[in-house]
Amino acid sequence: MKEQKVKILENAPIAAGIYKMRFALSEKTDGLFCGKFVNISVGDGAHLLRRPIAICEHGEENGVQAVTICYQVKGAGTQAMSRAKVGDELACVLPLGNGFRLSEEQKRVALIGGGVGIFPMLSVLKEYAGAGKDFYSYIGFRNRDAVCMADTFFSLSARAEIVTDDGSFGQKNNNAVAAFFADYEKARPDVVLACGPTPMLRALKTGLKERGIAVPCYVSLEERMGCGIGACLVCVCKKSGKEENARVCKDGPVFEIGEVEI
Amino acid sequence: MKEQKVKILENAPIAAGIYKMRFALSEKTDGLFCGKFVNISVGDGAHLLRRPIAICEHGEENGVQAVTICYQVKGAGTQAMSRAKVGDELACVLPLGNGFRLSEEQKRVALIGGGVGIFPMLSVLKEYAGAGKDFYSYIGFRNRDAVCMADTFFSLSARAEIVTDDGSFGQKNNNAVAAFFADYEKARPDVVLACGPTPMLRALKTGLKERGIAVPCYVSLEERMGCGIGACLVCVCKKSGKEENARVCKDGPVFEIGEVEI
Amino acid sequence: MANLSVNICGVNFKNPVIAASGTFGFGKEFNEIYDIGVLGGVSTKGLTLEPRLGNPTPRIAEGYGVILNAVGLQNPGVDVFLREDLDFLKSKNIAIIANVAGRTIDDYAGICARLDGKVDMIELNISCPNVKCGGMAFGIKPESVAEVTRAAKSALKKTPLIVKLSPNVESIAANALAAQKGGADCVSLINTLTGMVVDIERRRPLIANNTGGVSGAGIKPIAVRMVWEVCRAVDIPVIGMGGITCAEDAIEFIMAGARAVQVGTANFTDTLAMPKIIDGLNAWLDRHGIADISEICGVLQLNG
Amino acid sequence: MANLSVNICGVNFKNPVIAASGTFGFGKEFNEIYDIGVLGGVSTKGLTLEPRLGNPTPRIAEGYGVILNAVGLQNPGVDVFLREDLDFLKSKNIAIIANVAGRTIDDYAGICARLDGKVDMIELNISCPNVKCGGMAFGIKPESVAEVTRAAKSALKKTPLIVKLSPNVESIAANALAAQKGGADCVSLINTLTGMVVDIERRRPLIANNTGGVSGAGIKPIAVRMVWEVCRAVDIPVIGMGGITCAEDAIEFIMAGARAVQVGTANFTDTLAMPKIIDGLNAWLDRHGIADISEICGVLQLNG
Ligand SMILES: Cc1cc2nc3c(=O)[nH]c(=O)nc-3n(C[C@H](O)[C@H](O)[C@H](O)COP(=O)(O)OP(=O)(O)OC[C@H]3O[C@@H](n4cnc5c(N)ncnc54)[C@H](O)[C@@H]3O)c2cc1C
Ligand SMILES: Cc1cc2nc3c(=O)[nH]c(=O)nc-3n(C[C@H](O)[C@H](O)[C@H](O)COP(=O)(O)OP(=O)(O)OC[C@H]3O[C@@H](n4cnc5c(N)ncnc54)[C@H](O)[C@@H]3O)c2cc1C
Ligand SMILES: Cc1cc2nc3c(=O)[nH]c(=O)nc-3n(C[C@H](O)[C@H](O)[C@H](O)COP(=O)(O)O)c2cc1C
Ligand SMILES: Cc1cc2nc3c(=O)[nH]c(=O)nc-3n(C[C@H](O)[C@H](O)[C@H](O)COP(=O)(O)O)c2cc1C
Ligand code: FES
Ligand code: FES
Repeated sequence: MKEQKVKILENAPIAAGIYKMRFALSEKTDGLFCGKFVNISVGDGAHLLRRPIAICEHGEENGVQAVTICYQVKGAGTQAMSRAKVGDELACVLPLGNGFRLSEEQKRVALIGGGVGIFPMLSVLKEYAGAGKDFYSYIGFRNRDAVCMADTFFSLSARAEIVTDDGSFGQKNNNAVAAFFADYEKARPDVVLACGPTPMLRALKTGLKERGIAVPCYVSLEERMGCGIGACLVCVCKKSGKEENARVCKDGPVFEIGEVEI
Repeated sequence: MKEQKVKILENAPIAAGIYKMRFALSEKTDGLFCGKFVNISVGDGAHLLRRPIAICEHGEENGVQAVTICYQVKGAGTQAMSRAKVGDELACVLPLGNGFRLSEEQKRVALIGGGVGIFPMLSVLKEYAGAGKDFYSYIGFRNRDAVCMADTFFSLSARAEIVTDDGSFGQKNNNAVAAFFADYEKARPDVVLACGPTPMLRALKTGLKERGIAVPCYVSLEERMGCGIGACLVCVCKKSGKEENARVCKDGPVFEIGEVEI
Repeated sequence: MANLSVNICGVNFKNPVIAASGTFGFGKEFNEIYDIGVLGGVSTKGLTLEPRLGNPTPRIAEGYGVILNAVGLQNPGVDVFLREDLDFLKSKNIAIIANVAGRTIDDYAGICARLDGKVDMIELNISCPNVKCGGMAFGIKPESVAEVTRAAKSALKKTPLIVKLSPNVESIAANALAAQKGGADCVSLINTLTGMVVDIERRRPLIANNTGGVSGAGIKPIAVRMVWEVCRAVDIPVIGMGGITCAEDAIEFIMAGARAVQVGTANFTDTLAMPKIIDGLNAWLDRHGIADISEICGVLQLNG
Repeated sequence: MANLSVNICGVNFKNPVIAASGTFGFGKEFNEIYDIGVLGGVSTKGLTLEPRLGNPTPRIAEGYGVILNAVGLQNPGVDVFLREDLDFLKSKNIAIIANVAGRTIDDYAGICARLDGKVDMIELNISCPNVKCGGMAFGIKPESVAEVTRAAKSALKKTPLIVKLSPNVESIAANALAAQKGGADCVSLINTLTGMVVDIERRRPLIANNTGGVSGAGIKPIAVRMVWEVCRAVDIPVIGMGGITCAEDAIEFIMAGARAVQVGTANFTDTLAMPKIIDGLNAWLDRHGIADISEICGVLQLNG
């Protein structure tokens, strides 16, 4: 992980309230991987805390490393980020966290994403594209206006389902977890990866338990952060059945679903 | 005076550490005049106070009012201003203060400017260009690198002298006030206008007194400001011989040299 | 359009947004920028019995997201105010709060007597050095808070009394309670926190007075916490302030229990801050389907 | 290259820049970003006798130019620290300050006894609620500051004692004096100011703990003022902190009289903040032709 200035190459809306930002790194950086995140300065003087955003895509262009993030404009910080211009520099620490790792044997991979949780799922698709995996994607949005990147999910997945809370796109009145379970017998995944709002992850945990499904399942969690690198103990979650905390920024953000309280 | 967003048309260095910024007003604004100032937001979140900067030039371009200011990068606020880009918007209140007014009878006008104090002098030249005045300009800079706008002073003045503290340009080891007095008999001004560091204004006041020169003399003062519009009593100076203060932002910044303590 | 009006001690404010003392003069200058008749009220620059010249300059400095000031109560004196400035404020049909200060208990009583019945409310600035108490401000110890409040109150027959609390204390709630016991009809808070900025080139404090009062956006979390503590401690109405720059900030104070808010430093950063806050309150309430601002006063629930 | 080293109570700091407690863990994580051996010292996360889980989340919120935290002293306990973390810090050849906290006087004495002789200095965090004193922190009243200091000091045979002062008090200078009288070898300040941020949509405080400690750039003028007051009041060395983000900020504290400084929140905003401050101190001193940082310690002159 490195502290560095990154230079914005692209920063524009891709759906209602969702921006895509691509930036060039200024230093050679190892360890970029799906499921990891960056901790990015919002670039106005008033906000001292950085915003943690998942790496959505990473690659090299003409010898320059570039990272793409997609973020929802939620509060003042992401608002300031959305005003940054191409050519502006932002301070950033990256890559952070543990990321999603697939073993050789995990061939059939279910991806469940809700809201901004779809971007870490996208990062898995991009990371393992061409690695001989079969992806089954279940992706939920609030409504039709929020839908984005659907094409990518369709083109990189063996099967992809898009649902919206209000049924304005895809299956009516459905959600990504329900879509996943409905499809479970067909997909028969070797591993399940998920990211999304806490209620969604809870429904997934309960659903797996109720159905007695023992497939390995990894989820990416969100917590408000201070340092972002594991030093300040601001971003913790409880380990299941232990009197111990885990740090979302350093021990996570990806945890085995049974390992932590959600 | 109006609170408004102004849009930057130009913002680039014109000498060592000196920037020229030109911006378009968003609302029709009356009363722009030489010697008045604008109170401009520096455009980063950390600095709550605006910076008072003299109007250096004002005019209309294709029906849009534009104002030019020239500022020295001194501290954090002017540094932030120097980073603003063409197209950026800054919040601004303008026009503020009383300004330099010349009467019909005041034909021969001496202008004495030191450091950033040259810009209000420049504003007088621009305002009254073509009004049948004869200007005698005595303009001081720190050194050769700091010299700027010399051409304008030469072309709009009947006579202009540029001096530098270190003699690297113009007359060696001289200063604007000394140059003015050395030239006094030739210039015989009807009125003297001055702006610059406090020691310069003090030397002018003492010099006039010592020489028994009774010519009307107006100086523009600087004080740290809060509101910039006369409400907070932050920016005061003492009135000479009275138990009373004047507000630099509202009663000034231009005062008759005998009226206030310098 | 929600109902924004609030009533505090029988005084009607057409909305809960009041200009904070010392940042708004007596209203004339801001009225050149917008019609100050849109405001809920104005708290005047601190008035004293005699005219005061205030501190030497520089009187202001800047921190990160905050400012410091040490104007030192420059004002024309209460009589000039009554003669030259009050009528203008009255013509604006807004609640007029006279902010007052003194060096002695008698000063406070005297100035209150002079203003009684002539303004809508009186706000006692008790952060000024108390000459009898070794220069420690009246506002530090609960005992002297109660004492100066009692003296002011006994000089007032008609006008309700606000005591403005200093944050530079052990317990602002204890001082609020002391003001209530001393007879205050209302408390307002917070006044500025004491701070210093060093000019490291000159090796001196930047402000001529050495220390100054810290205000502005950066102090808001401290102010909200104090307002919440005070609202839990007293029964009289509370007016909150400290770092408010937008409607959402004002709502934090109101949810914490403040009946109205004052806005100070934000007037410097944006001379239109207050009209924008009023519009923002209206918009926020409409968006949330709330018909009356009083419905959100004190609704804050604690976690856990 | 000026001499940046300072000696505090016999402990050598290669420069006056110390990581502030709670923002730097035990140094391992920041060492992945830069070699923390460049620092003057590290103050550890607050240690308690037993492991602690701390508060529920969210533990952090943001204001304008400031942050609030309520971590609640999560830590593995002093024994785990000694066993698993101390050696790494020792290998870095920097001054190690163990920041400690307790619920009772006995806690403080016990943990000091356990650390005596094993670290370079001990820093007493006395902002924690005092169970015997109705939940009011040890750090509020001068009497309890003196008492807890005495207890800690008497448990220490070898390691010098720093008492870390809370700013949420009537007079921080009086508390510093009480610490000195209680036997403190050094004081450090300021700890965080208490604040609250309201989530107006949920109508609840944003931080699970309701209130949190305010730190970061915006509090610097308050911290500088307090450090200056304390330096005038006590004879023991003072370590200053609160909102430092750059070398110039550190110099303000040093001119006001601080022998060294700690840097907390700035580590979040820029993980390289401390090495940059050290470089900046060097550059500033060189530019001003000053050979030794001690030449500017306490040089502040008052105006007027
Ligand atoms: C590991 C990780 C990866 C993330 N990836 C993405 C992503 O790819 N795209 C995306 O849109 N969002 C992502 N988020 C959520 C994102 O961090 C928040 O939406 C964002 O910080 C909100 O900032 P704000 O200024 O808009 O909101 P504000 O509410 O103004 O933020 C105030 C403070 O709270 C923190 N905060 C607020 N919401 C969250 C949250 N949900 N999680 C963590 N901190 C929060 C902010 O970081 C900031 O410190 C991720 C969060 C985590 C922890
Ligand atoms: C009426 C008037 C007209 C001016 N016109 C010009 C001009 O045309 N060009 C130009 O370069 N400068 C001008 N100045 C000075 C200019 O305002 C300051 O140089 C500038 O505010 C410094 O800001 P900073 O952020 O760089 O410095 P900092 O020292 O970081 O500023 C900190 C605070 O002090 C105030 N301050 C610092 N120096 C001064 C000063 N000399 N006068 C008033 N406030 C100050 C700032 O406004 C700010 O509030 C003028 C000042 C006044 C009062
Ligand atoms: C320049 C200035 C002058 C002030 N003068 C007074 C005053 O005369 N009387 C008073 O009670 N408070 C005075 N205050 C304090 C404000 O009224 C208010 O309590 C404080 O600034 C906090 O609010 P804010 O953060 O919105 O500015 C002054 C504040 C400033 C910035
Ligand atoms: C996340 C966080 C945790 C902290 N934990 C402790 C602690 O355990 N013990 C302590 O004495 N101070 C603690 N502090 C206070 C800091 O050490 C420091 O006193 C304060 O943050 C002011 O400095 P700053 O503005 O540079 O952050 C903590 C501060 C933060 C931000
Ligand atoms: S944010 Fe500091 S430990 Fe996770
Ligand atoms: S700056 Fe407020 S009166 Fe001049």
